[in-house]
Amino acid sequence: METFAFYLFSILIAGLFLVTVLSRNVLYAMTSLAAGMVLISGLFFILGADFLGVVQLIVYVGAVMALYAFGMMFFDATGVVKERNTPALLVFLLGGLSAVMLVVIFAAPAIGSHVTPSFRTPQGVDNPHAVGLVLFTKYLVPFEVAAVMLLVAMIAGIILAGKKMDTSLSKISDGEESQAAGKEER
Amino acid sequence: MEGLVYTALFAPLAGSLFAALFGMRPKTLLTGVVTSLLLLVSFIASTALLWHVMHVGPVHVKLMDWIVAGDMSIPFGFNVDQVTAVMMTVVTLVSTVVHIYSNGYMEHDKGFNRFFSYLSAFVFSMLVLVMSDNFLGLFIGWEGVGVCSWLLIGFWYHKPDVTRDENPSISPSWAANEAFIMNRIADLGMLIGIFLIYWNVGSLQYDAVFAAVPHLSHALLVAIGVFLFIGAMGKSAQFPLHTWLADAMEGPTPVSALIHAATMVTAGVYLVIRAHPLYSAVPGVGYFVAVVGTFVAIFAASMALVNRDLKRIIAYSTLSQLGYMFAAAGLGAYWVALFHLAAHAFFKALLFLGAGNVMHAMHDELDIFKMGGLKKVMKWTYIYMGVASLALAGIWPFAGFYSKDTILEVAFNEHTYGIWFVLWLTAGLTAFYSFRLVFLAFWSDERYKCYGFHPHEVQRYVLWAMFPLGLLAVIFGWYKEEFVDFVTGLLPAYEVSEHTHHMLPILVTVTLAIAIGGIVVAYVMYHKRLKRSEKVEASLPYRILYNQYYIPILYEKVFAKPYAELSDIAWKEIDLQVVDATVDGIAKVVEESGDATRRMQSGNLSDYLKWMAGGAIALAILAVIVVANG
Amino acid sequence: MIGLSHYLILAAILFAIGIVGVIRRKNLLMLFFATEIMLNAANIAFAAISSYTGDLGGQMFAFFIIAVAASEVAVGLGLLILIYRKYGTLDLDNFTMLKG
Amino acid sequence: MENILSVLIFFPLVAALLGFLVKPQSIRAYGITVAAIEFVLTLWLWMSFDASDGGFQFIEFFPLVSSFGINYYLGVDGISLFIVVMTALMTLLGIVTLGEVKKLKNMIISLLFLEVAMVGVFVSLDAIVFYLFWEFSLVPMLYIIGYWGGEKRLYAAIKFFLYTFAGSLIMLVGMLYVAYVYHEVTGNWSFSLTDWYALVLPISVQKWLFWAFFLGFAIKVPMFPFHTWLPYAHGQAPTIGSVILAAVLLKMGTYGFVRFSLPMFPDASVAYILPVGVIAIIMIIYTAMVAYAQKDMKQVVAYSSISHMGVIVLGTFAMNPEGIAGSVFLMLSHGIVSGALFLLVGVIYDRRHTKLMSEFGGLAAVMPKYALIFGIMLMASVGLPLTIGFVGEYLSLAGFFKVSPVMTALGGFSVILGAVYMLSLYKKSFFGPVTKEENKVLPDLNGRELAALVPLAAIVVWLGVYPKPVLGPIDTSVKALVQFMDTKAQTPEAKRVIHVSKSTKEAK
Amino acid sequence: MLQPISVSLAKLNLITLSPMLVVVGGALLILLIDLLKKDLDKSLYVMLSVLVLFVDFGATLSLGINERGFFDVMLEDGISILAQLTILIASMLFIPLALTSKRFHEYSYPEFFALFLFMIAGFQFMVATDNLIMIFIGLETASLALYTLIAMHNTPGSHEAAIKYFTMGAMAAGFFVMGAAVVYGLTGSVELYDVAKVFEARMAEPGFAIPLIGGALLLMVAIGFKVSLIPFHLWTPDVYEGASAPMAGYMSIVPKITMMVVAMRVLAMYVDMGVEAVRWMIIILAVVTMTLSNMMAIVQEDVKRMLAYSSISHAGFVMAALALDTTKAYSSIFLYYGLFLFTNLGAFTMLWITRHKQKRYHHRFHHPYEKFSGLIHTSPMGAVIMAIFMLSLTGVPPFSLFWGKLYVISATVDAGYIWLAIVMALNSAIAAYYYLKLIVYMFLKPPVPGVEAIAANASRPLMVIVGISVAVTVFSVFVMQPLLSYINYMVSVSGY
Repeated sequence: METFAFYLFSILIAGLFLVTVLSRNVLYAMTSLAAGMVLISGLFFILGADFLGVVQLIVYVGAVMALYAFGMMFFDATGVVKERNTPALLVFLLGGLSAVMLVVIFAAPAIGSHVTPSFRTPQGVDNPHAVGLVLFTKYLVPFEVAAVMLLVAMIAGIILAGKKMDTSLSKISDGEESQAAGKEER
Repeated sequence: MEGLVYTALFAPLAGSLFAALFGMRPKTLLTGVVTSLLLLVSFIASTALLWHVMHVGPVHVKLMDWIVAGDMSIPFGFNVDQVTAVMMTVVTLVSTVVHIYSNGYMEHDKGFNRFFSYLSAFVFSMLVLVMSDNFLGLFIGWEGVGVCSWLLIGFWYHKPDVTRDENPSISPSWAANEAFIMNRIADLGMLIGIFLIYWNVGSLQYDAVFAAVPHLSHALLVAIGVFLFIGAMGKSAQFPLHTWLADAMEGPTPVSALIHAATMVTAGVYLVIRAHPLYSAVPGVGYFVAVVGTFVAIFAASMALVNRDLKRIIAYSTLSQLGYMFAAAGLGAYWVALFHLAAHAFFKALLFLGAGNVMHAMHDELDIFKMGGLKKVMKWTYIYMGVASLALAGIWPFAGFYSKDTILEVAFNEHTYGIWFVLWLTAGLTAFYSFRLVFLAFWSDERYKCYGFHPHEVQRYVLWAMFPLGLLAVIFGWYKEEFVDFVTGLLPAYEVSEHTHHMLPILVTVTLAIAIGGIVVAYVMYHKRLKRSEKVEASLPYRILYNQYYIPILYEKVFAKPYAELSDIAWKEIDLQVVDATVDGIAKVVEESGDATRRMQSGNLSDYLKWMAGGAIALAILAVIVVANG
Repeated sequence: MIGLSHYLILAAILFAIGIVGVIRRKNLLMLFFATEIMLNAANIAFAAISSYTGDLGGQMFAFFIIAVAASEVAVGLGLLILIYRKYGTLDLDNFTMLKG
Repeated sequence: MENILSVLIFFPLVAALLGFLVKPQSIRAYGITVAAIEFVLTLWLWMSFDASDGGFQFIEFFPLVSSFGINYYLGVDGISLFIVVMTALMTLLGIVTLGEVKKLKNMIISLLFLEVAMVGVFVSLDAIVFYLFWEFSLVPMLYIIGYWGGEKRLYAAIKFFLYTFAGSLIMLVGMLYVAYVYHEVTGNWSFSLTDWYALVLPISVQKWLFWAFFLGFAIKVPMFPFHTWLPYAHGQAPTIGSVILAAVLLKMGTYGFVRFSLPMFPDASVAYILPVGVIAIIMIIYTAMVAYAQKDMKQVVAYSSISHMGVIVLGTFAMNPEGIAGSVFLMLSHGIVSGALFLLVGVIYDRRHTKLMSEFGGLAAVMPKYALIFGIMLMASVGLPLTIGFVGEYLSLAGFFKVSPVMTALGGFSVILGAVYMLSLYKKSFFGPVTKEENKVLPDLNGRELAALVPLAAIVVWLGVYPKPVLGPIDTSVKALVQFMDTKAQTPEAKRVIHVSKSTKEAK
Repeated sequence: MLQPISVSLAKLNLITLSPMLVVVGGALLILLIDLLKKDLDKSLYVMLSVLVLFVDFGATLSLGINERGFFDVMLEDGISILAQLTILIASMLFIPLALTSKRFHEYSYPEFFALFLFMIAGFQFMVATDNLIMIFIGLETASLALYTLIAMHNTPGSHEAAIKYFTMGAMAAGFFVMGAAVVYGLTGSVELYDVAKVFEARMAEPGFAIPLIGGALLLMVAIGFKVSLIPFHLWTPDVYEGASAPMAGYMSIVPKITMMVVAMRVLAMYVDMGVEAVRWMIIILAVVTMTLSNMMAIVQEDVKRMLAYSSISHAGFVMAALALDTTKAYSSIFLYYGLFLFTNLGAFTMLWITRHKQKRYHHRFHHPYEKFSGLIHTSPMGAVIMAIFMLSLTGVPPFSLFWGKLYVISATVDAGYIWLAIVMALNSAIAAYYYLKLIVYMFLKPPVPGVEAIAANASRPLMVIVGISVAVTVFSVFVMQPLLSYINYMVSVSGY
């Protein structure tokens, strides 16, 4: 069962992501990305990382995809985008070689074997509990820093998307440099 | 005695510096007078020293240390022994005469003051050369006379370069440079000789060196002897470094008399005489010296046979006589060489000064074909030159007879009959060309009139100044015995063998015969009028002799020109095209690599991302390589 | 039974797909999709290792990666909006002023 | 005054900084005064120098970076003393002769900075401090060449800077390696030369270090084939730049050989006599030929510098007191003579704005004083006895003769070829008729030029006749150096070649 | 069943967090002030930021060395403190560059200063830990803030720069986490002290080398991106050009020293264990970086862009020290960056002072070489000061960077990599060319006719900053001894 689910999910995820990276249509790309994310959360559930699965669903499918969707609408990019894509040969050469490299690295049997866990998953405790336990002790500081990071991201988003960026003080001449005020160069 | 030594040595220097003070001013008679007087002082001091050496013994003084480094300690030390005393006396005497003579000769020259400054400086250098008590001190004088000679040959530096056909010496400045550079070539040899001495003896003092001669290996002595002789060859213009001497006649005639006849050119002979303990130890080298000398004697005489240039003829004769001296010195008869040196100084200086008178009269015309019959207007000059020529030709009882004859005896005595024969033959040639000159200039038809010259005799005091030389040219030979007694205090006495002694009357007769024969031929050919034969002048031997065996042209073609071309190649083809271009090439490669690599910075983000992925792959490949190579 | 390697290879392949997307896309929005794929690939790897070794650290890492991804999206979209408003395009071929 | 060396370094430095505040119209007087005071100070240094002591004197020691062994460590011995004096002298005379140039103030200040660096190089006994001054000297020189130079001044200036900079960086690596070895052996860091001297390095290490240092020094000297920056630098530099460059900066290279290579790597130095000697001979002969081919007076003098530096290198590698003392003396004499020659070329350039020999001819008649002084310098340059040029050249060649007679004979071509190009220069410019109309009215040397040139001519003759006051202290120090090298040498070859003078042996 | 967890506050060692808390608090304070009162002048925020950083500096100084805190996530060892001090000094000196006489867009936001402080907090977290998660979070916090700060300059160039930096940063983040995944998979831990132990133990296992090196490789891509090693450097010149001069100067120091510390923790671990492949990867990257970037710098037409390549080259130079695995080498990194800080600060401040709003000299560049032509005539002091910075960058003694170079090369020589030392030396010589180019323009070329005052953006604070830079650059030799012994001490107590 698990095997079947894995392969199904794997193939689906890979396929969907391939659509994401190859499709010319933004909508398809985004949809398949979202679908892939959902399926990944499925993988997480299979792996017993329930908390992670949920977070994946909420954050990715919920927040991230919603953001992208808004962005897409803003960019008026619902249809097919025209791209002057890189020659396929180069892309697949680089992609293929990196795939080979990564697979060689990750397929090493040494990974995950003979490993003593530093935070052993406690027996008889469900995953969110266990995660919470570690997150709010050991990883409290990173957690708080992540909060700062999100704050930074928020401020950044607000500033960058804000109206105030429309005119650039860096280009408006002040005082003695009064000519050619505020002309955009591009 | 020390005072005398320094007086003799530094009086000319003082004169030179005094004259130099006025060097850039218009003519001041004072300079001529003062330098001449100081030279006279020097001459008197030298004579006193000669007397002192004769009756008391050699003098040795040390002024101060010069170069002291490592084990090398070179002082300014001066040694007046028999040889030096003779040299000093000869040098100062001729110099004094020439100085006084120059007062008249240079009367109208713009560089009058300068001339005396140089001339006195030369005398000082020459005195350093002969008085020094070590080889490096000798080298100071050696180079010093070289520079003074350079200055004086190029005295009329303003003359432009002309073609070799117009003037074989091209220009005074050219001749000066040629002389200096030729001498430098020889000086390198001399320096090497000095180095050899230093590193094997540990000192350059004559006494130390000669004391060490018995302890040195034969090969080393040969090397030292040869290298020192190379130095001597330059100064004394021995073949193949002889070409500069004839060209040096571009200088004012008093200079030719003093430097290029009487004194400087004999420095090489002096060196061999001075280093006689060394040359005595290696007779092979001595023989080589003699052979070179003999060769030069006839070689130079042959060139004098056909030349038309008054001074050049005398210059070749000087060369030839230097050959005689080397022959004598090389064969071990050092005192004979010195004797001939002194005698030659007197009569040759006289000859040159006479030639100067002629030039003066002829407005610097030197072509003897354009003269003739001058004895009418220049009686005294004619007499002087006649006497000098007789001495040069070796006619009894003039000075040249005694000295030259002795050389021939020595050659005979050493059983080097080849040398004897050549020298004997040369004696004939000498007589011929000397009197060819005399007859063409003073007898025969008055050709100068066609060219519009108005010759006249020179000032009275100039003629008087020449008198001591004229006197000595006649009587110096009579004091041979005294001379021998004196110098053999230092130099080895040379005794001819019994057999030679018996042969003497015959030898003398034979020698006199050929000399007189030469004069007679000249008389027959030239005493009436100048006879020129187109055919003879067009013949190959004549042209070879007239063009100095084509040696100057050869030198120019083989050395000077290729050197200039090679230098040009070294600069333009190698230095700029190879060495510098390599450096610039590296810089260019770097810069072009910059231009090439900056293309990866295409500005396109997509490319950047590709590079990043590619970079990761490249790193992986690198890792594989490193791991594979262990 | 599925081995850990299976998951890891999946992660590797997904990452490679992400790389392909990143180097292929010229539209910045779609390029950002591909970066999400890359981060997700890592998430799978962490979750899988975590699960197979019984260690929670991996899940922590994955959790933080998700947070980072979210933040990146926020900043990234902000940037995209900015440049879209200014220049009306998201095609990165149009942003090649800075080069050399 | 115990700390006179610091005064010598910092006086011009402070003066240069204060110079910024001096008004341009008075800057010449300021410059001359400062340089004169500095020169007087160096004379004082000479007077208070103990000539009988071969070691370092006036030592100053002050830790800078003690944990890394970098110290402000100064001292002079007979070898460096006179180069310092010469540096101050040439700077003074250079400033005296400065014509009307643009931005005179900047020039004076640059020169004072340059003087700091030059004096610093020769008095520092710490490798890093030495390197500091060594590199810093490039900067003012860059400015001088690049701003006041001729047509291609930028190219010349950059080439000069980069070339020497590259070489000295390799040398720096070598220095760091020596320090590392010192640290390995003793456990302490030190860049003090006196500490390094005590270090006996393995032969193989010596060998590569020798080349590392060699590269730095050889480019500075400059030795063939690293010499091509020099003609450009000289050709483009203003007169003062050439004077300083030829007189002092080039000496840094040969001084480096004496100060670093010989005592630190005696075995390697001996082992590489052949290649170095061959390079030196190439320098002597080849560069003399190139000099002969030049059309530009200044280039002749520039190439002649390279040729003479070849003799200095030969003397340095003679490995006996005669040769090394000779080479040190030759450094001084070449500094004075070539400096004077560049000044002289500058004189004519000021008047005619050309340096091509074909433009002149017959100058001896028009400018007799000029011709006289030029002639004296020319004779000194070709090494006439009783001029300063002879003593060093003779001793250098004599010293090297002990090592290799054949190579000395080849090196001796310097005597001949030097005469060839110098005399042909003199003939082309000074002899013959005055061909150019504008040359007929050239004024002779003026008071300022005479003020600079006459003392130089006097020195040329004085030290040629009586070199003892200078040669004596040099000899003492060099003897000590050779003695030291002999003690330190390991290979039998080195023991054989290094020749300690008898007097030293007896003293022992 | 879950056990209750009891954690003693003392054991948490909260003091280790204090520097970051200060700076985060300061950022929040700025945001708060902005909320309460709009339109306050930027000078207030600048000074507030400096004060906050000053307090932060004090807090960092007062930290005990080699203390861990908060479940061992925080690690305040010597190198961490050193790096934080460097970061703080740099930040304190760069932030006053906001006080220009001209207005620039970014400084009109109070948030700019908040973001700036958050960024510093991110950097501090990054260095004050050996936990890969923490490093990652800190890195992203700082980076996201940095991207925004660049974009806030609000010129076409800065937008493009931000986009490029951001996108490549995202990709690099992907590599980082993949690498971390490998490391985690091999050891079951993301804490480097643990990781090192497990690696030591498992080194001999067959087949271990591939993932071991592979992980390092992936991490190296991310590190290489941040410290701008070729070929991961491509963002650098563009971003430097697009960003404002203070930002560019800041980027040439702070993110790099931060990432260097990470590299010391991560890559040096491999080198220390004797993984030759990693050592060689570092060396080759370093050599390629310094060489190629030098060559590219030679052909630049813009001073700022040239300085971008120059800082790439310097990064490569320092990176080489990382492969040596000696205390001296690690110390040299800090020494180098400490000295580089002042020189680059000065150089970029000079550029900033000469900044006009319009591109007057070139259609694309703000600071083409021509702009500085003949500066010695129009502004002698400026020319001399700029020349001092250029000479320092060249490595001409006695200016500061010479000592840095000296020490790095010395470390290289000590470690036996003489060829590498020679490559470094030759590269310094090549580099001299382009620094010299500016000097040539300033001193040796005539001024462009009709040029107006070049110091368009000058103000007193900027002058002060330049003054400080000059003072340190010139007199660095006198602080070398204390600096060196402090750095040496700090590095060696950290066990490097």
